[in-house]
Amino acid sequence: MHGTMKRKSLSKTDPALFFALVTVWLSFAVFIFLPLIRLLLTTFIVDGALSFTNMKKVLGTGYNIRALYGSLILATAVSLSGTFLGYLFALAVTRTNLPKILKTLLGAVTILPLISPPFTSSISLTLALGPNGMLLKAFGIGDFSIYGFLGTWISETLTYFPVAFMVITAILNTMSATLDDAALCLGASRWRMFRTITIPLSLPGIGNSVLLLFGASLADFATPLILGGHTFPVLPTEAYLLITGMFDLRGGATLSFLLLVPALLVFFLQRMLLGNKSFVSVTGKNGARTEFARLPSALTAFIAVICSFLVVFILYLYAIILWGSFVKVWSVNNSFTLDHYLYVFKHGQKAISDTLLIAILSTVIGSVLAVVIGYVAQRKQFVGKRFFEFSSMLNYALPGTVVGIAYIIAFNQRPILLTGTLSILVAAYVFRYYATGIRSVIASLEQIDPALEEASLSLGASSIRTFTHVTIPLIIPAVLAGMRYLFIHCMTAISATIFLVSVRWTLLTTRILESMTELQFSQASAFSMVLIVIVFIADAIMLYLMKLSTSKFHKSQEISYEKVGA
Amino acid sequence: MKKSALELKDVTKVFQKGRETVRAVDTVNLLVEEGELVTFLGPSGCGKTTTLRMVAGFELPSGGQITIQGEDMTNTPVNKRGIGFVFQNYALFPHMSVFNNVAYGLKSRGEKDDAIRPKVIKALLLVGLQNTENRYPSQLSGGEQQRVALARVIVMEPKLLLMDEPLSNLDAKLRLHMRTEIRKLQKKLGITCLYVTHDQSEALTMADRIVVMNKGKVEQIGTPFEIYSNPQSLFVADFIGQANIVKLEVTAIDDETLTASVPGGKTYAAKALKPDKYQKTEVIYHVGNNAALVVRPESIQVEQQSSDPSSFPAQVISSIFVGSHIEYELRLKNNTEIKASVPYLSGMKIFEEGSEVYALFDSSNSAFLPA
Amino acid sequence: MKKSALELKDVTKVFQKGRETVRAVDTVNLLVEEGELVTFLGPSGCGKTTTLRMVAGFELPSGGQITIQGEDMTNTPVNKRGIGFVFQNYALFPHMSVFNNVAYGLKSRGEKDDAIRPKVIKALLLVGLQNTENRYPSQLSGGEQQRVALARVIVMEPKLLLMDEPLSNLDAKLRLHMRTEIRKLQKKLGITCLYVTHDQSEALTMADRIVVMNKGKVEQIGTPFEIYSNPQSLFVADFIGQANIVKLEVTAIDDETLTASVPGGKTYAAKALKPDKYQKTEVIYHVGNNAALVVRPESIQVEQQSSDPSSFPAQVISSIFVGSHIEYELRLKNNTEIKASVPYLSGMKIFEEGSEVYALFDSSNSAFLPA
Amino acid sequence: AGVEEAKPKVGGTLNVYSIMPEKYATKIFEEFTKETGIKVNFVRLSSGEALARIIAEKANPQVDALWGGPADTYEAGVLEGVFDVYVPSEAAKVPTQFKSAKGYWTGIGVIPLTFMSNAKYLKEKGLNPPTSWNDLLDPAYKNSLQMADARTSGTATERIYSLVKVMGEDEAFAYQKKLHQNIQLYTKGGAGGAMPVATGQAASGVFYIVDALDIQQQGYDLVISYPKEGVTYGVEASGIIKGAKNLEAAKALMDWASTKRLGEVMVANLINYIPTRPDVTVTNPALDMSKVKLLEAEVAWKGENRTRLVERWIAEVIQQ
Ligand SMILES: Nc1ncnc2c1ncn2[C@@H]1O[C@H](COP(=O)(O)OP(=O)(O)OP(=O)(O)O)[C@@H](O)[C@H]1O
Ligand SMILES: Nc1ncnc2c1ncn2[C@@H]1O[C@H](COP(=O)(O)OP(=O)(O)OP(=O)(O)O)[C@@H](O)[C@H]1O
Ligand SMILES: [Mg+2]
Ligand SMILES: [Mg+2]
Repeated sequence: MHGTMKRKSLSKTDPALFFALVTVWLSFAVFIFLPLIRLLLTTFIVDGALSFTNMKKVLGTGYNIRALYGSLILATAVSLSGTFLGYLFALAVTRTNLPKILKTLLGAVTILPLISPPFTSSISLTLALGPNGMLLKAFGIGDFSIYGFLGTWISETLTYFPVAFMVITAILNTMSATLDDAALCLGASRWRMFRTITIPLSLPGIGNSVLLLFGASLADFATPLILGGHTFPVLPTEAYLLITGMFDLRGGATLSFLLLVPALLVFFLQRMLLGNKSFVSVTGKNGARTEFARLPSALTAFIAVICSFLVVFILYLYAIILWGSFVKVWSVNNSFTLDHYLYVFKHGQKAISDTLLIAILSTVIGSVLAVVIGYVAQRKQFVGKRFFEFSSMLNYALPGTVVGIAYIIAFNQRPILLTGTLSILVAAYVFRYYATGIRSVIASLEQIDPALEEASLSLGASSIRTFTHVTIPLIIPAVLAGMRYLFIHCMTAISATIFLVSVRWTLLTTRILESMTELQFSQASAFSMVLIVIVFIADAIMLYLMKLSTSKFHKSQEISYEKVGA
Repeated sequence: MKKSALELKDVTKVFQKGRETVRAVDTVNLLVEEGELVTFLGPSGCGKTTTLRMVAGFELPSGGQITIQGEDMTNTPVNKRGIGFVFQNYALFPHMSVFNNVAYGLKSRGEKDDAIRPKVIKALLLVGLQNTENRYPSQLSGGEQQRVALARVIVMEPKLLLMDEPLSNLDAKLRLHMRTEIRKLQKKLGITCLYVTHDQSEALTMADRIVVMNKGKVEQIGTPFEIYSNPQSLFVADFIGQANIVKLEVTAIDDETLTASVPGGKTYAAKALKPDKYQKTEVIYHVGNNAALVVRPESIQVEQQSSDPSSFPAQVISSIFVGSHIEYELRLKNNTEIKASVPYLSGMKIFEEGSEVYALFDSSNSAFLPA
Repeated sequence: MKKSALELKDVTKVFQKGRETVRAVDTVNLLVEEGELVTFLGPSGCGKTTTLRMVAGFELPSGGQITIQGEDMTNTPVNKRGIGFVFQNYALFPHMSVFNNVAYGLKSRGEKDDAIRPKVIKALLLVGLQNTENRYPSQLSGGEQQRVALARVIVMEPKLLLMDEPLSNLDAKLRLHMRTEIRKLQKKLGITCLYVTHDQSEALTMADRIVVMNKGKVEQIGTPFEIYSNPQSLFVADFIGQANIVKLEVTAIDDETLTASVPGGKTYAAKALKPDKYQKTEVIYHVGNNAALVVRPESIQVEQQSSDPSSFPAQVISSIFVGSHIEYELRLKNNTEIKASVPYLSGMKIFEEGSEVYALFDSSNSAFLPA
Repeated sequence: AGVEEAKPKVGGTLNVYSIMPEKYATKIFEEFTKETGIKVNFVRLSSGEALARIIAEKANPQVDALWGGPADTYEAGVLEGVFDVYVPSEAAKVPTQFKSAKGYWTGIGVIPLTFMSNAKYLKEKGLNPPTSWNDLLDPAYKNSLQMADARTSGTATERIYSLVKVMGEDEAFAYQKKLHQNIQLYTKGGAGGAMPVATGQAASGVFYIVDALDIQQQGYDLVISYPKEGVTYGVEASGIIKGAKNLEAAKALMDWASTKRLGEVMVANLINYIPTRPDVTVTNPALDMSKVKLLEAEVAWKGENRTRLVERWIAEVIQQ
């Protein structure tokens, strides 16, 4: 007998968790910390010595402080307005008795803004609401400047509310309807029920959506670049300008690191507000299957008005792009032509196939990682859990340009030589955009009673089997939301990849950007339309596959009693 | 005359799932008076919860009509019905503390915080849950959760209270206590009450009337005494208080009494019941045919020797001592197995497995029903 | 000698929530032999579920040690312990049909589909759920869900079976049936079983041994007979089978018998118990002090007149007829309220509220405990 | 034809970052490949992005050459040590102001600044096309000029150089502060304002001739005019990255770029740069600089003053 106390090691008690943690930490080390540390070193080590002169320099200018405030204000505004709109749309889809076809349409229109790269929608937005904009003219509104906070805010809200929509829809769908019954039965009005039951129970979705939108807006440099103008500076744009305009990588990186502070703050704020409440409404003791209670009529009307307005507006913006893709020269020669599409298919083929390949790879890898990370972070107890969770979000909260540059610096040397390869693009996408997947998985898990997993374990299922057969099917809407988002972003994102595309791998969005730079609005429109169509097809396939896999899971068993001699 | 608080007319609920159809509730008729407590008894899955859910308005009947307080309720929203519902699965709000769960209804009603606090505390005290108001449902034991569900509804003092097995997860002592408390409150406030329970003694002690359901249909409605001592069907007889059913050949029929031959014994006479569902003029017993003798285990004495000609010779299959009683399983000569529950008096002889004994049926507590 | 299947040593569980600390389970010690069925009885919230959850490994004890089959279980993952757990709240997989719920464990174990099907059907038949395999849990009634939860575990034939109120939502008949089925299966397969129930008759009839818990602590462990007839504390006496506790002044102490004065009567003698927790040499009864007389309602006879000097004069507070019995509430001269349950024999007189009567305690079924 | 004979086909591949728009670069490289057998893989990036990447990739260069883009980008790169010295075979025939003194880069085209205005807009407001820098200060242009942002765009720095050359530095900034009142938006790219001007969102702007001509040639109703005070011009350059993996091929490109052939290709393909080789005949009258007052601004001077001028611009113009 040994005198030592028996210490339980994770590798023994939960080998699957141990394995998952080791794998994920390793991947964090390589794809998140290594680039960041390399960039930090580049930023703060000057001539072999630690130096904060950069810090002093960039913070010394009042303009950058204004940019910090700008970023905070914008991110706050966008996260609130985007979540609000996303919530309304999610309610429309989950809590109203709209015909199914309309709901599908609503869902489809909603992801439009997410699909197009920011600059295309920004362009059509300026055509509509910019100086001499078509909509402004149509309504006779004169002095309205879209450039500045307002335009940036509108455009980012439009771009990011679909994220909120997806995350929140997943939550609203899994909530237990018996609680609605209980509230009504206790005499609550529909309003009160909505206020005290529906909203609080969707808090995990709301909280995570706010977190996601805050991060997204914080890191977005493209929209403010086009719409912010000089009156409304924000940090990522300033960082981008410093790096690409002033060739001041250190200054730019310093500014970007500044962004981590608010991101961290919001992350912990969100944890604090939601952390110790229980939202479990999916338990293994089922109430009768029941419908969700209807929303108050006034709210339904409000939702209907806002949603229709927004849908029409979005459709209008994309109609401009659609139209642009079919006319010879935008607003000069409006005769119909397919030239731009021919051009796209002739010169854009490689970009399309490259993008698709990268997107599919990233979606698969990213979704698996997101689900694992989300699950581990929500369900398991281990040392450094908060740090783990926050680490996973780091790349998301940093401006893409900075991540892109960090990747080049980190992966352009042995032992990890990745520049110019497919892997670097996939890694950049995965570790940047799987955040939505992680957050929606976490939000979803908060609703589900851990007893279901305990039941599975006690029935002898391994933790992996429990995960695949019990957990995943229960959170599939959230996983799906994450996958769709990841896929769409892989198809459309640009900020990080502008530094990562190479002579061998090129992307559709860089082609669109290029068309814009070359003043080929029509070509850019055609590219955008093709992109939209591809995403819709892929989205449909994903939905179909998901249905297939879950229905196989649910396939009913035909039983004959005679056979068993009953 | 008391007003009718609730009326169910031919209420039916059919669940459709693909090809499968489940008739969960089948043409149920019921009239409940104001202030009455009606318990629902019946095997698992017989449609009790579904009936309650339809009354509450969570479920739309597939057929029939439900009238509350004289008004057709079909168009009244759930929250305007003044109904209290204790859910079988509790349906506690997971994001609210115990206090807020219980206060929820009062707040909805717009009561002041000052007025709410003492009421909530009182309700929690009533269910024995002082000092838990700051906990969340996930931090409570099963029985504690159930009590919160109860308190949440009781605090509202609703006019119509629907309770779906509200005490199933409580220990016997607490259950007894809660029973009396519920009954007291209900009587004091004149609450009309539908009460689903699986505990027969609960049903028998609490109810003004009992509804016995089976496979979606009502088998019998009556006072506890009626149900217990005057079962209208073999199902009820068997289900309530576990009657023994012994099929015997009828040898004589006389007005209200029926005589049948005892296997291995002589004859046995007991009153012959005529369930309501039979027409007045219908002849339901025939000499030479079988009739079912219904007798409760407590109405059977087990003796070593008996001179009583109407006693049933039997063999002991098993005997279990359960504190206050001895539970016998006996096999009659016609192979019918019956149970007897004999109060244990100290020093009493407990017959062992295999002993040959005589079972004496208490004829005033036994009756014939059509077989 | 039988092997020990499960051993709890000083097992403790403390829940911490902010400033509040809940000692849910407090230094529990228990040794369960292989094939034994041990029931846990205790008031709601006394720590039964928590204890079971720790044995299953869902919860880590805050202190103490749990040994299964002679092995320290700390390092064994839940799914490798070969346990079955019936959850108090079922924990059915909402996304799986009944069939898949029940088949889940077998599939996890890697059994062939051909082998799984008959087993699942057999298990469903056992719990009386034929023809529901294609339904989803939300399409089942409460009791049906509970039976699925039971079938899901039974089909696995685990070595150690933990059941948390597995029959609480079933009707009396079905419950009785399930009891015997569980017991049969458990005996046949030699399954070791921890069984939480609130139904005392369930505990008394099924258990090899009973653990009575209160506020996280074990009050007494013993066979049903021991627990019932030899309660080691007033709590147990009161909790199990609802004993009456009458505090009387001790007038004489004699070896194992104690005599006390009866208010309004003479004296009463009964055996004096000495709970294990007291030291052998400790004197626990004193002449002139109070001792608590414990007597079960069934051991009390109620008579109009009594010449027995040790009978207790009393007044009837209430009398309820519950089919086979009459339940009396009586007030003794020292204002103690007691309950008497008198078997009803036809023609028996039922005393009305306010009647002055005599209560005769069966001295062989009553005993003194330290007050 | 003599060129082809002089340089035998080299073959192999060449990786390039092109700052020159893709549609131009494609045509030029096609021709180059035809003549040398060297396959060119390239990615188009904006000047800032290209340089940032080249610097970040310094340890292990991913490309061999940088193609196009303003000469001052190259000067900035030289300071970071990312370019290699290479003097192409016919470099002697390129005027000295169009190439690096130390041989780090060689000019391939020249592009003067110009004003471009929306004709319809001018007509509606009754304005004449601006012919002086001061015309742009007209309140009629209030909130309707789009110009490039000095922090990202070479076009914008060129504008500042022009102004400094025209009116001296302090005057130039005083002017820009006034001009700022009329600015609707500073665009990220040099050509960013072209489309808005073309579609009538904005009235006018200052662009490189290459962008102005490009959009005009698409058919938009635009007026191109020059300020009488004069403009400076940008030099589009090319250079070899230090550590190039296909050094020979890169040298071949540089050599080819310094010949007359490149100029001819540009002229033939309507690529609106003025070739650096004076001996190439330009056919487009818009590229005829004889009536335009071109101001000299040395690349070295630009390189030395760029950061300072941009920072001053940020401090005094943007943040006012
Ligand atoms: N997560 C928790 N946090 C705080 N207290 C808890 C938590 N879980 C349980 N408790 C408390 O621990 C005590 C024991 O709970 P447990 O569930 O074991 O009771 P139980 O004996 O199963 O009761 P019941 O018969 O009502 O199911 C209860 O008082 C309960 O409120
Ligand atoms: N949504 C549904 N779809 C199909 N069948 C259903 C559905 N809900 C209930 N049922 C069936 O209807 C019948 C009645 O269910 P109900 O819940 O009313 O039973 P119950 O009497 O409350 O039973 P228990 O005592 O077990 O709670 C059951 O057989 C159940 O399986
Ligand atoms: Mg039910
Ligand atoms: Mg429990």
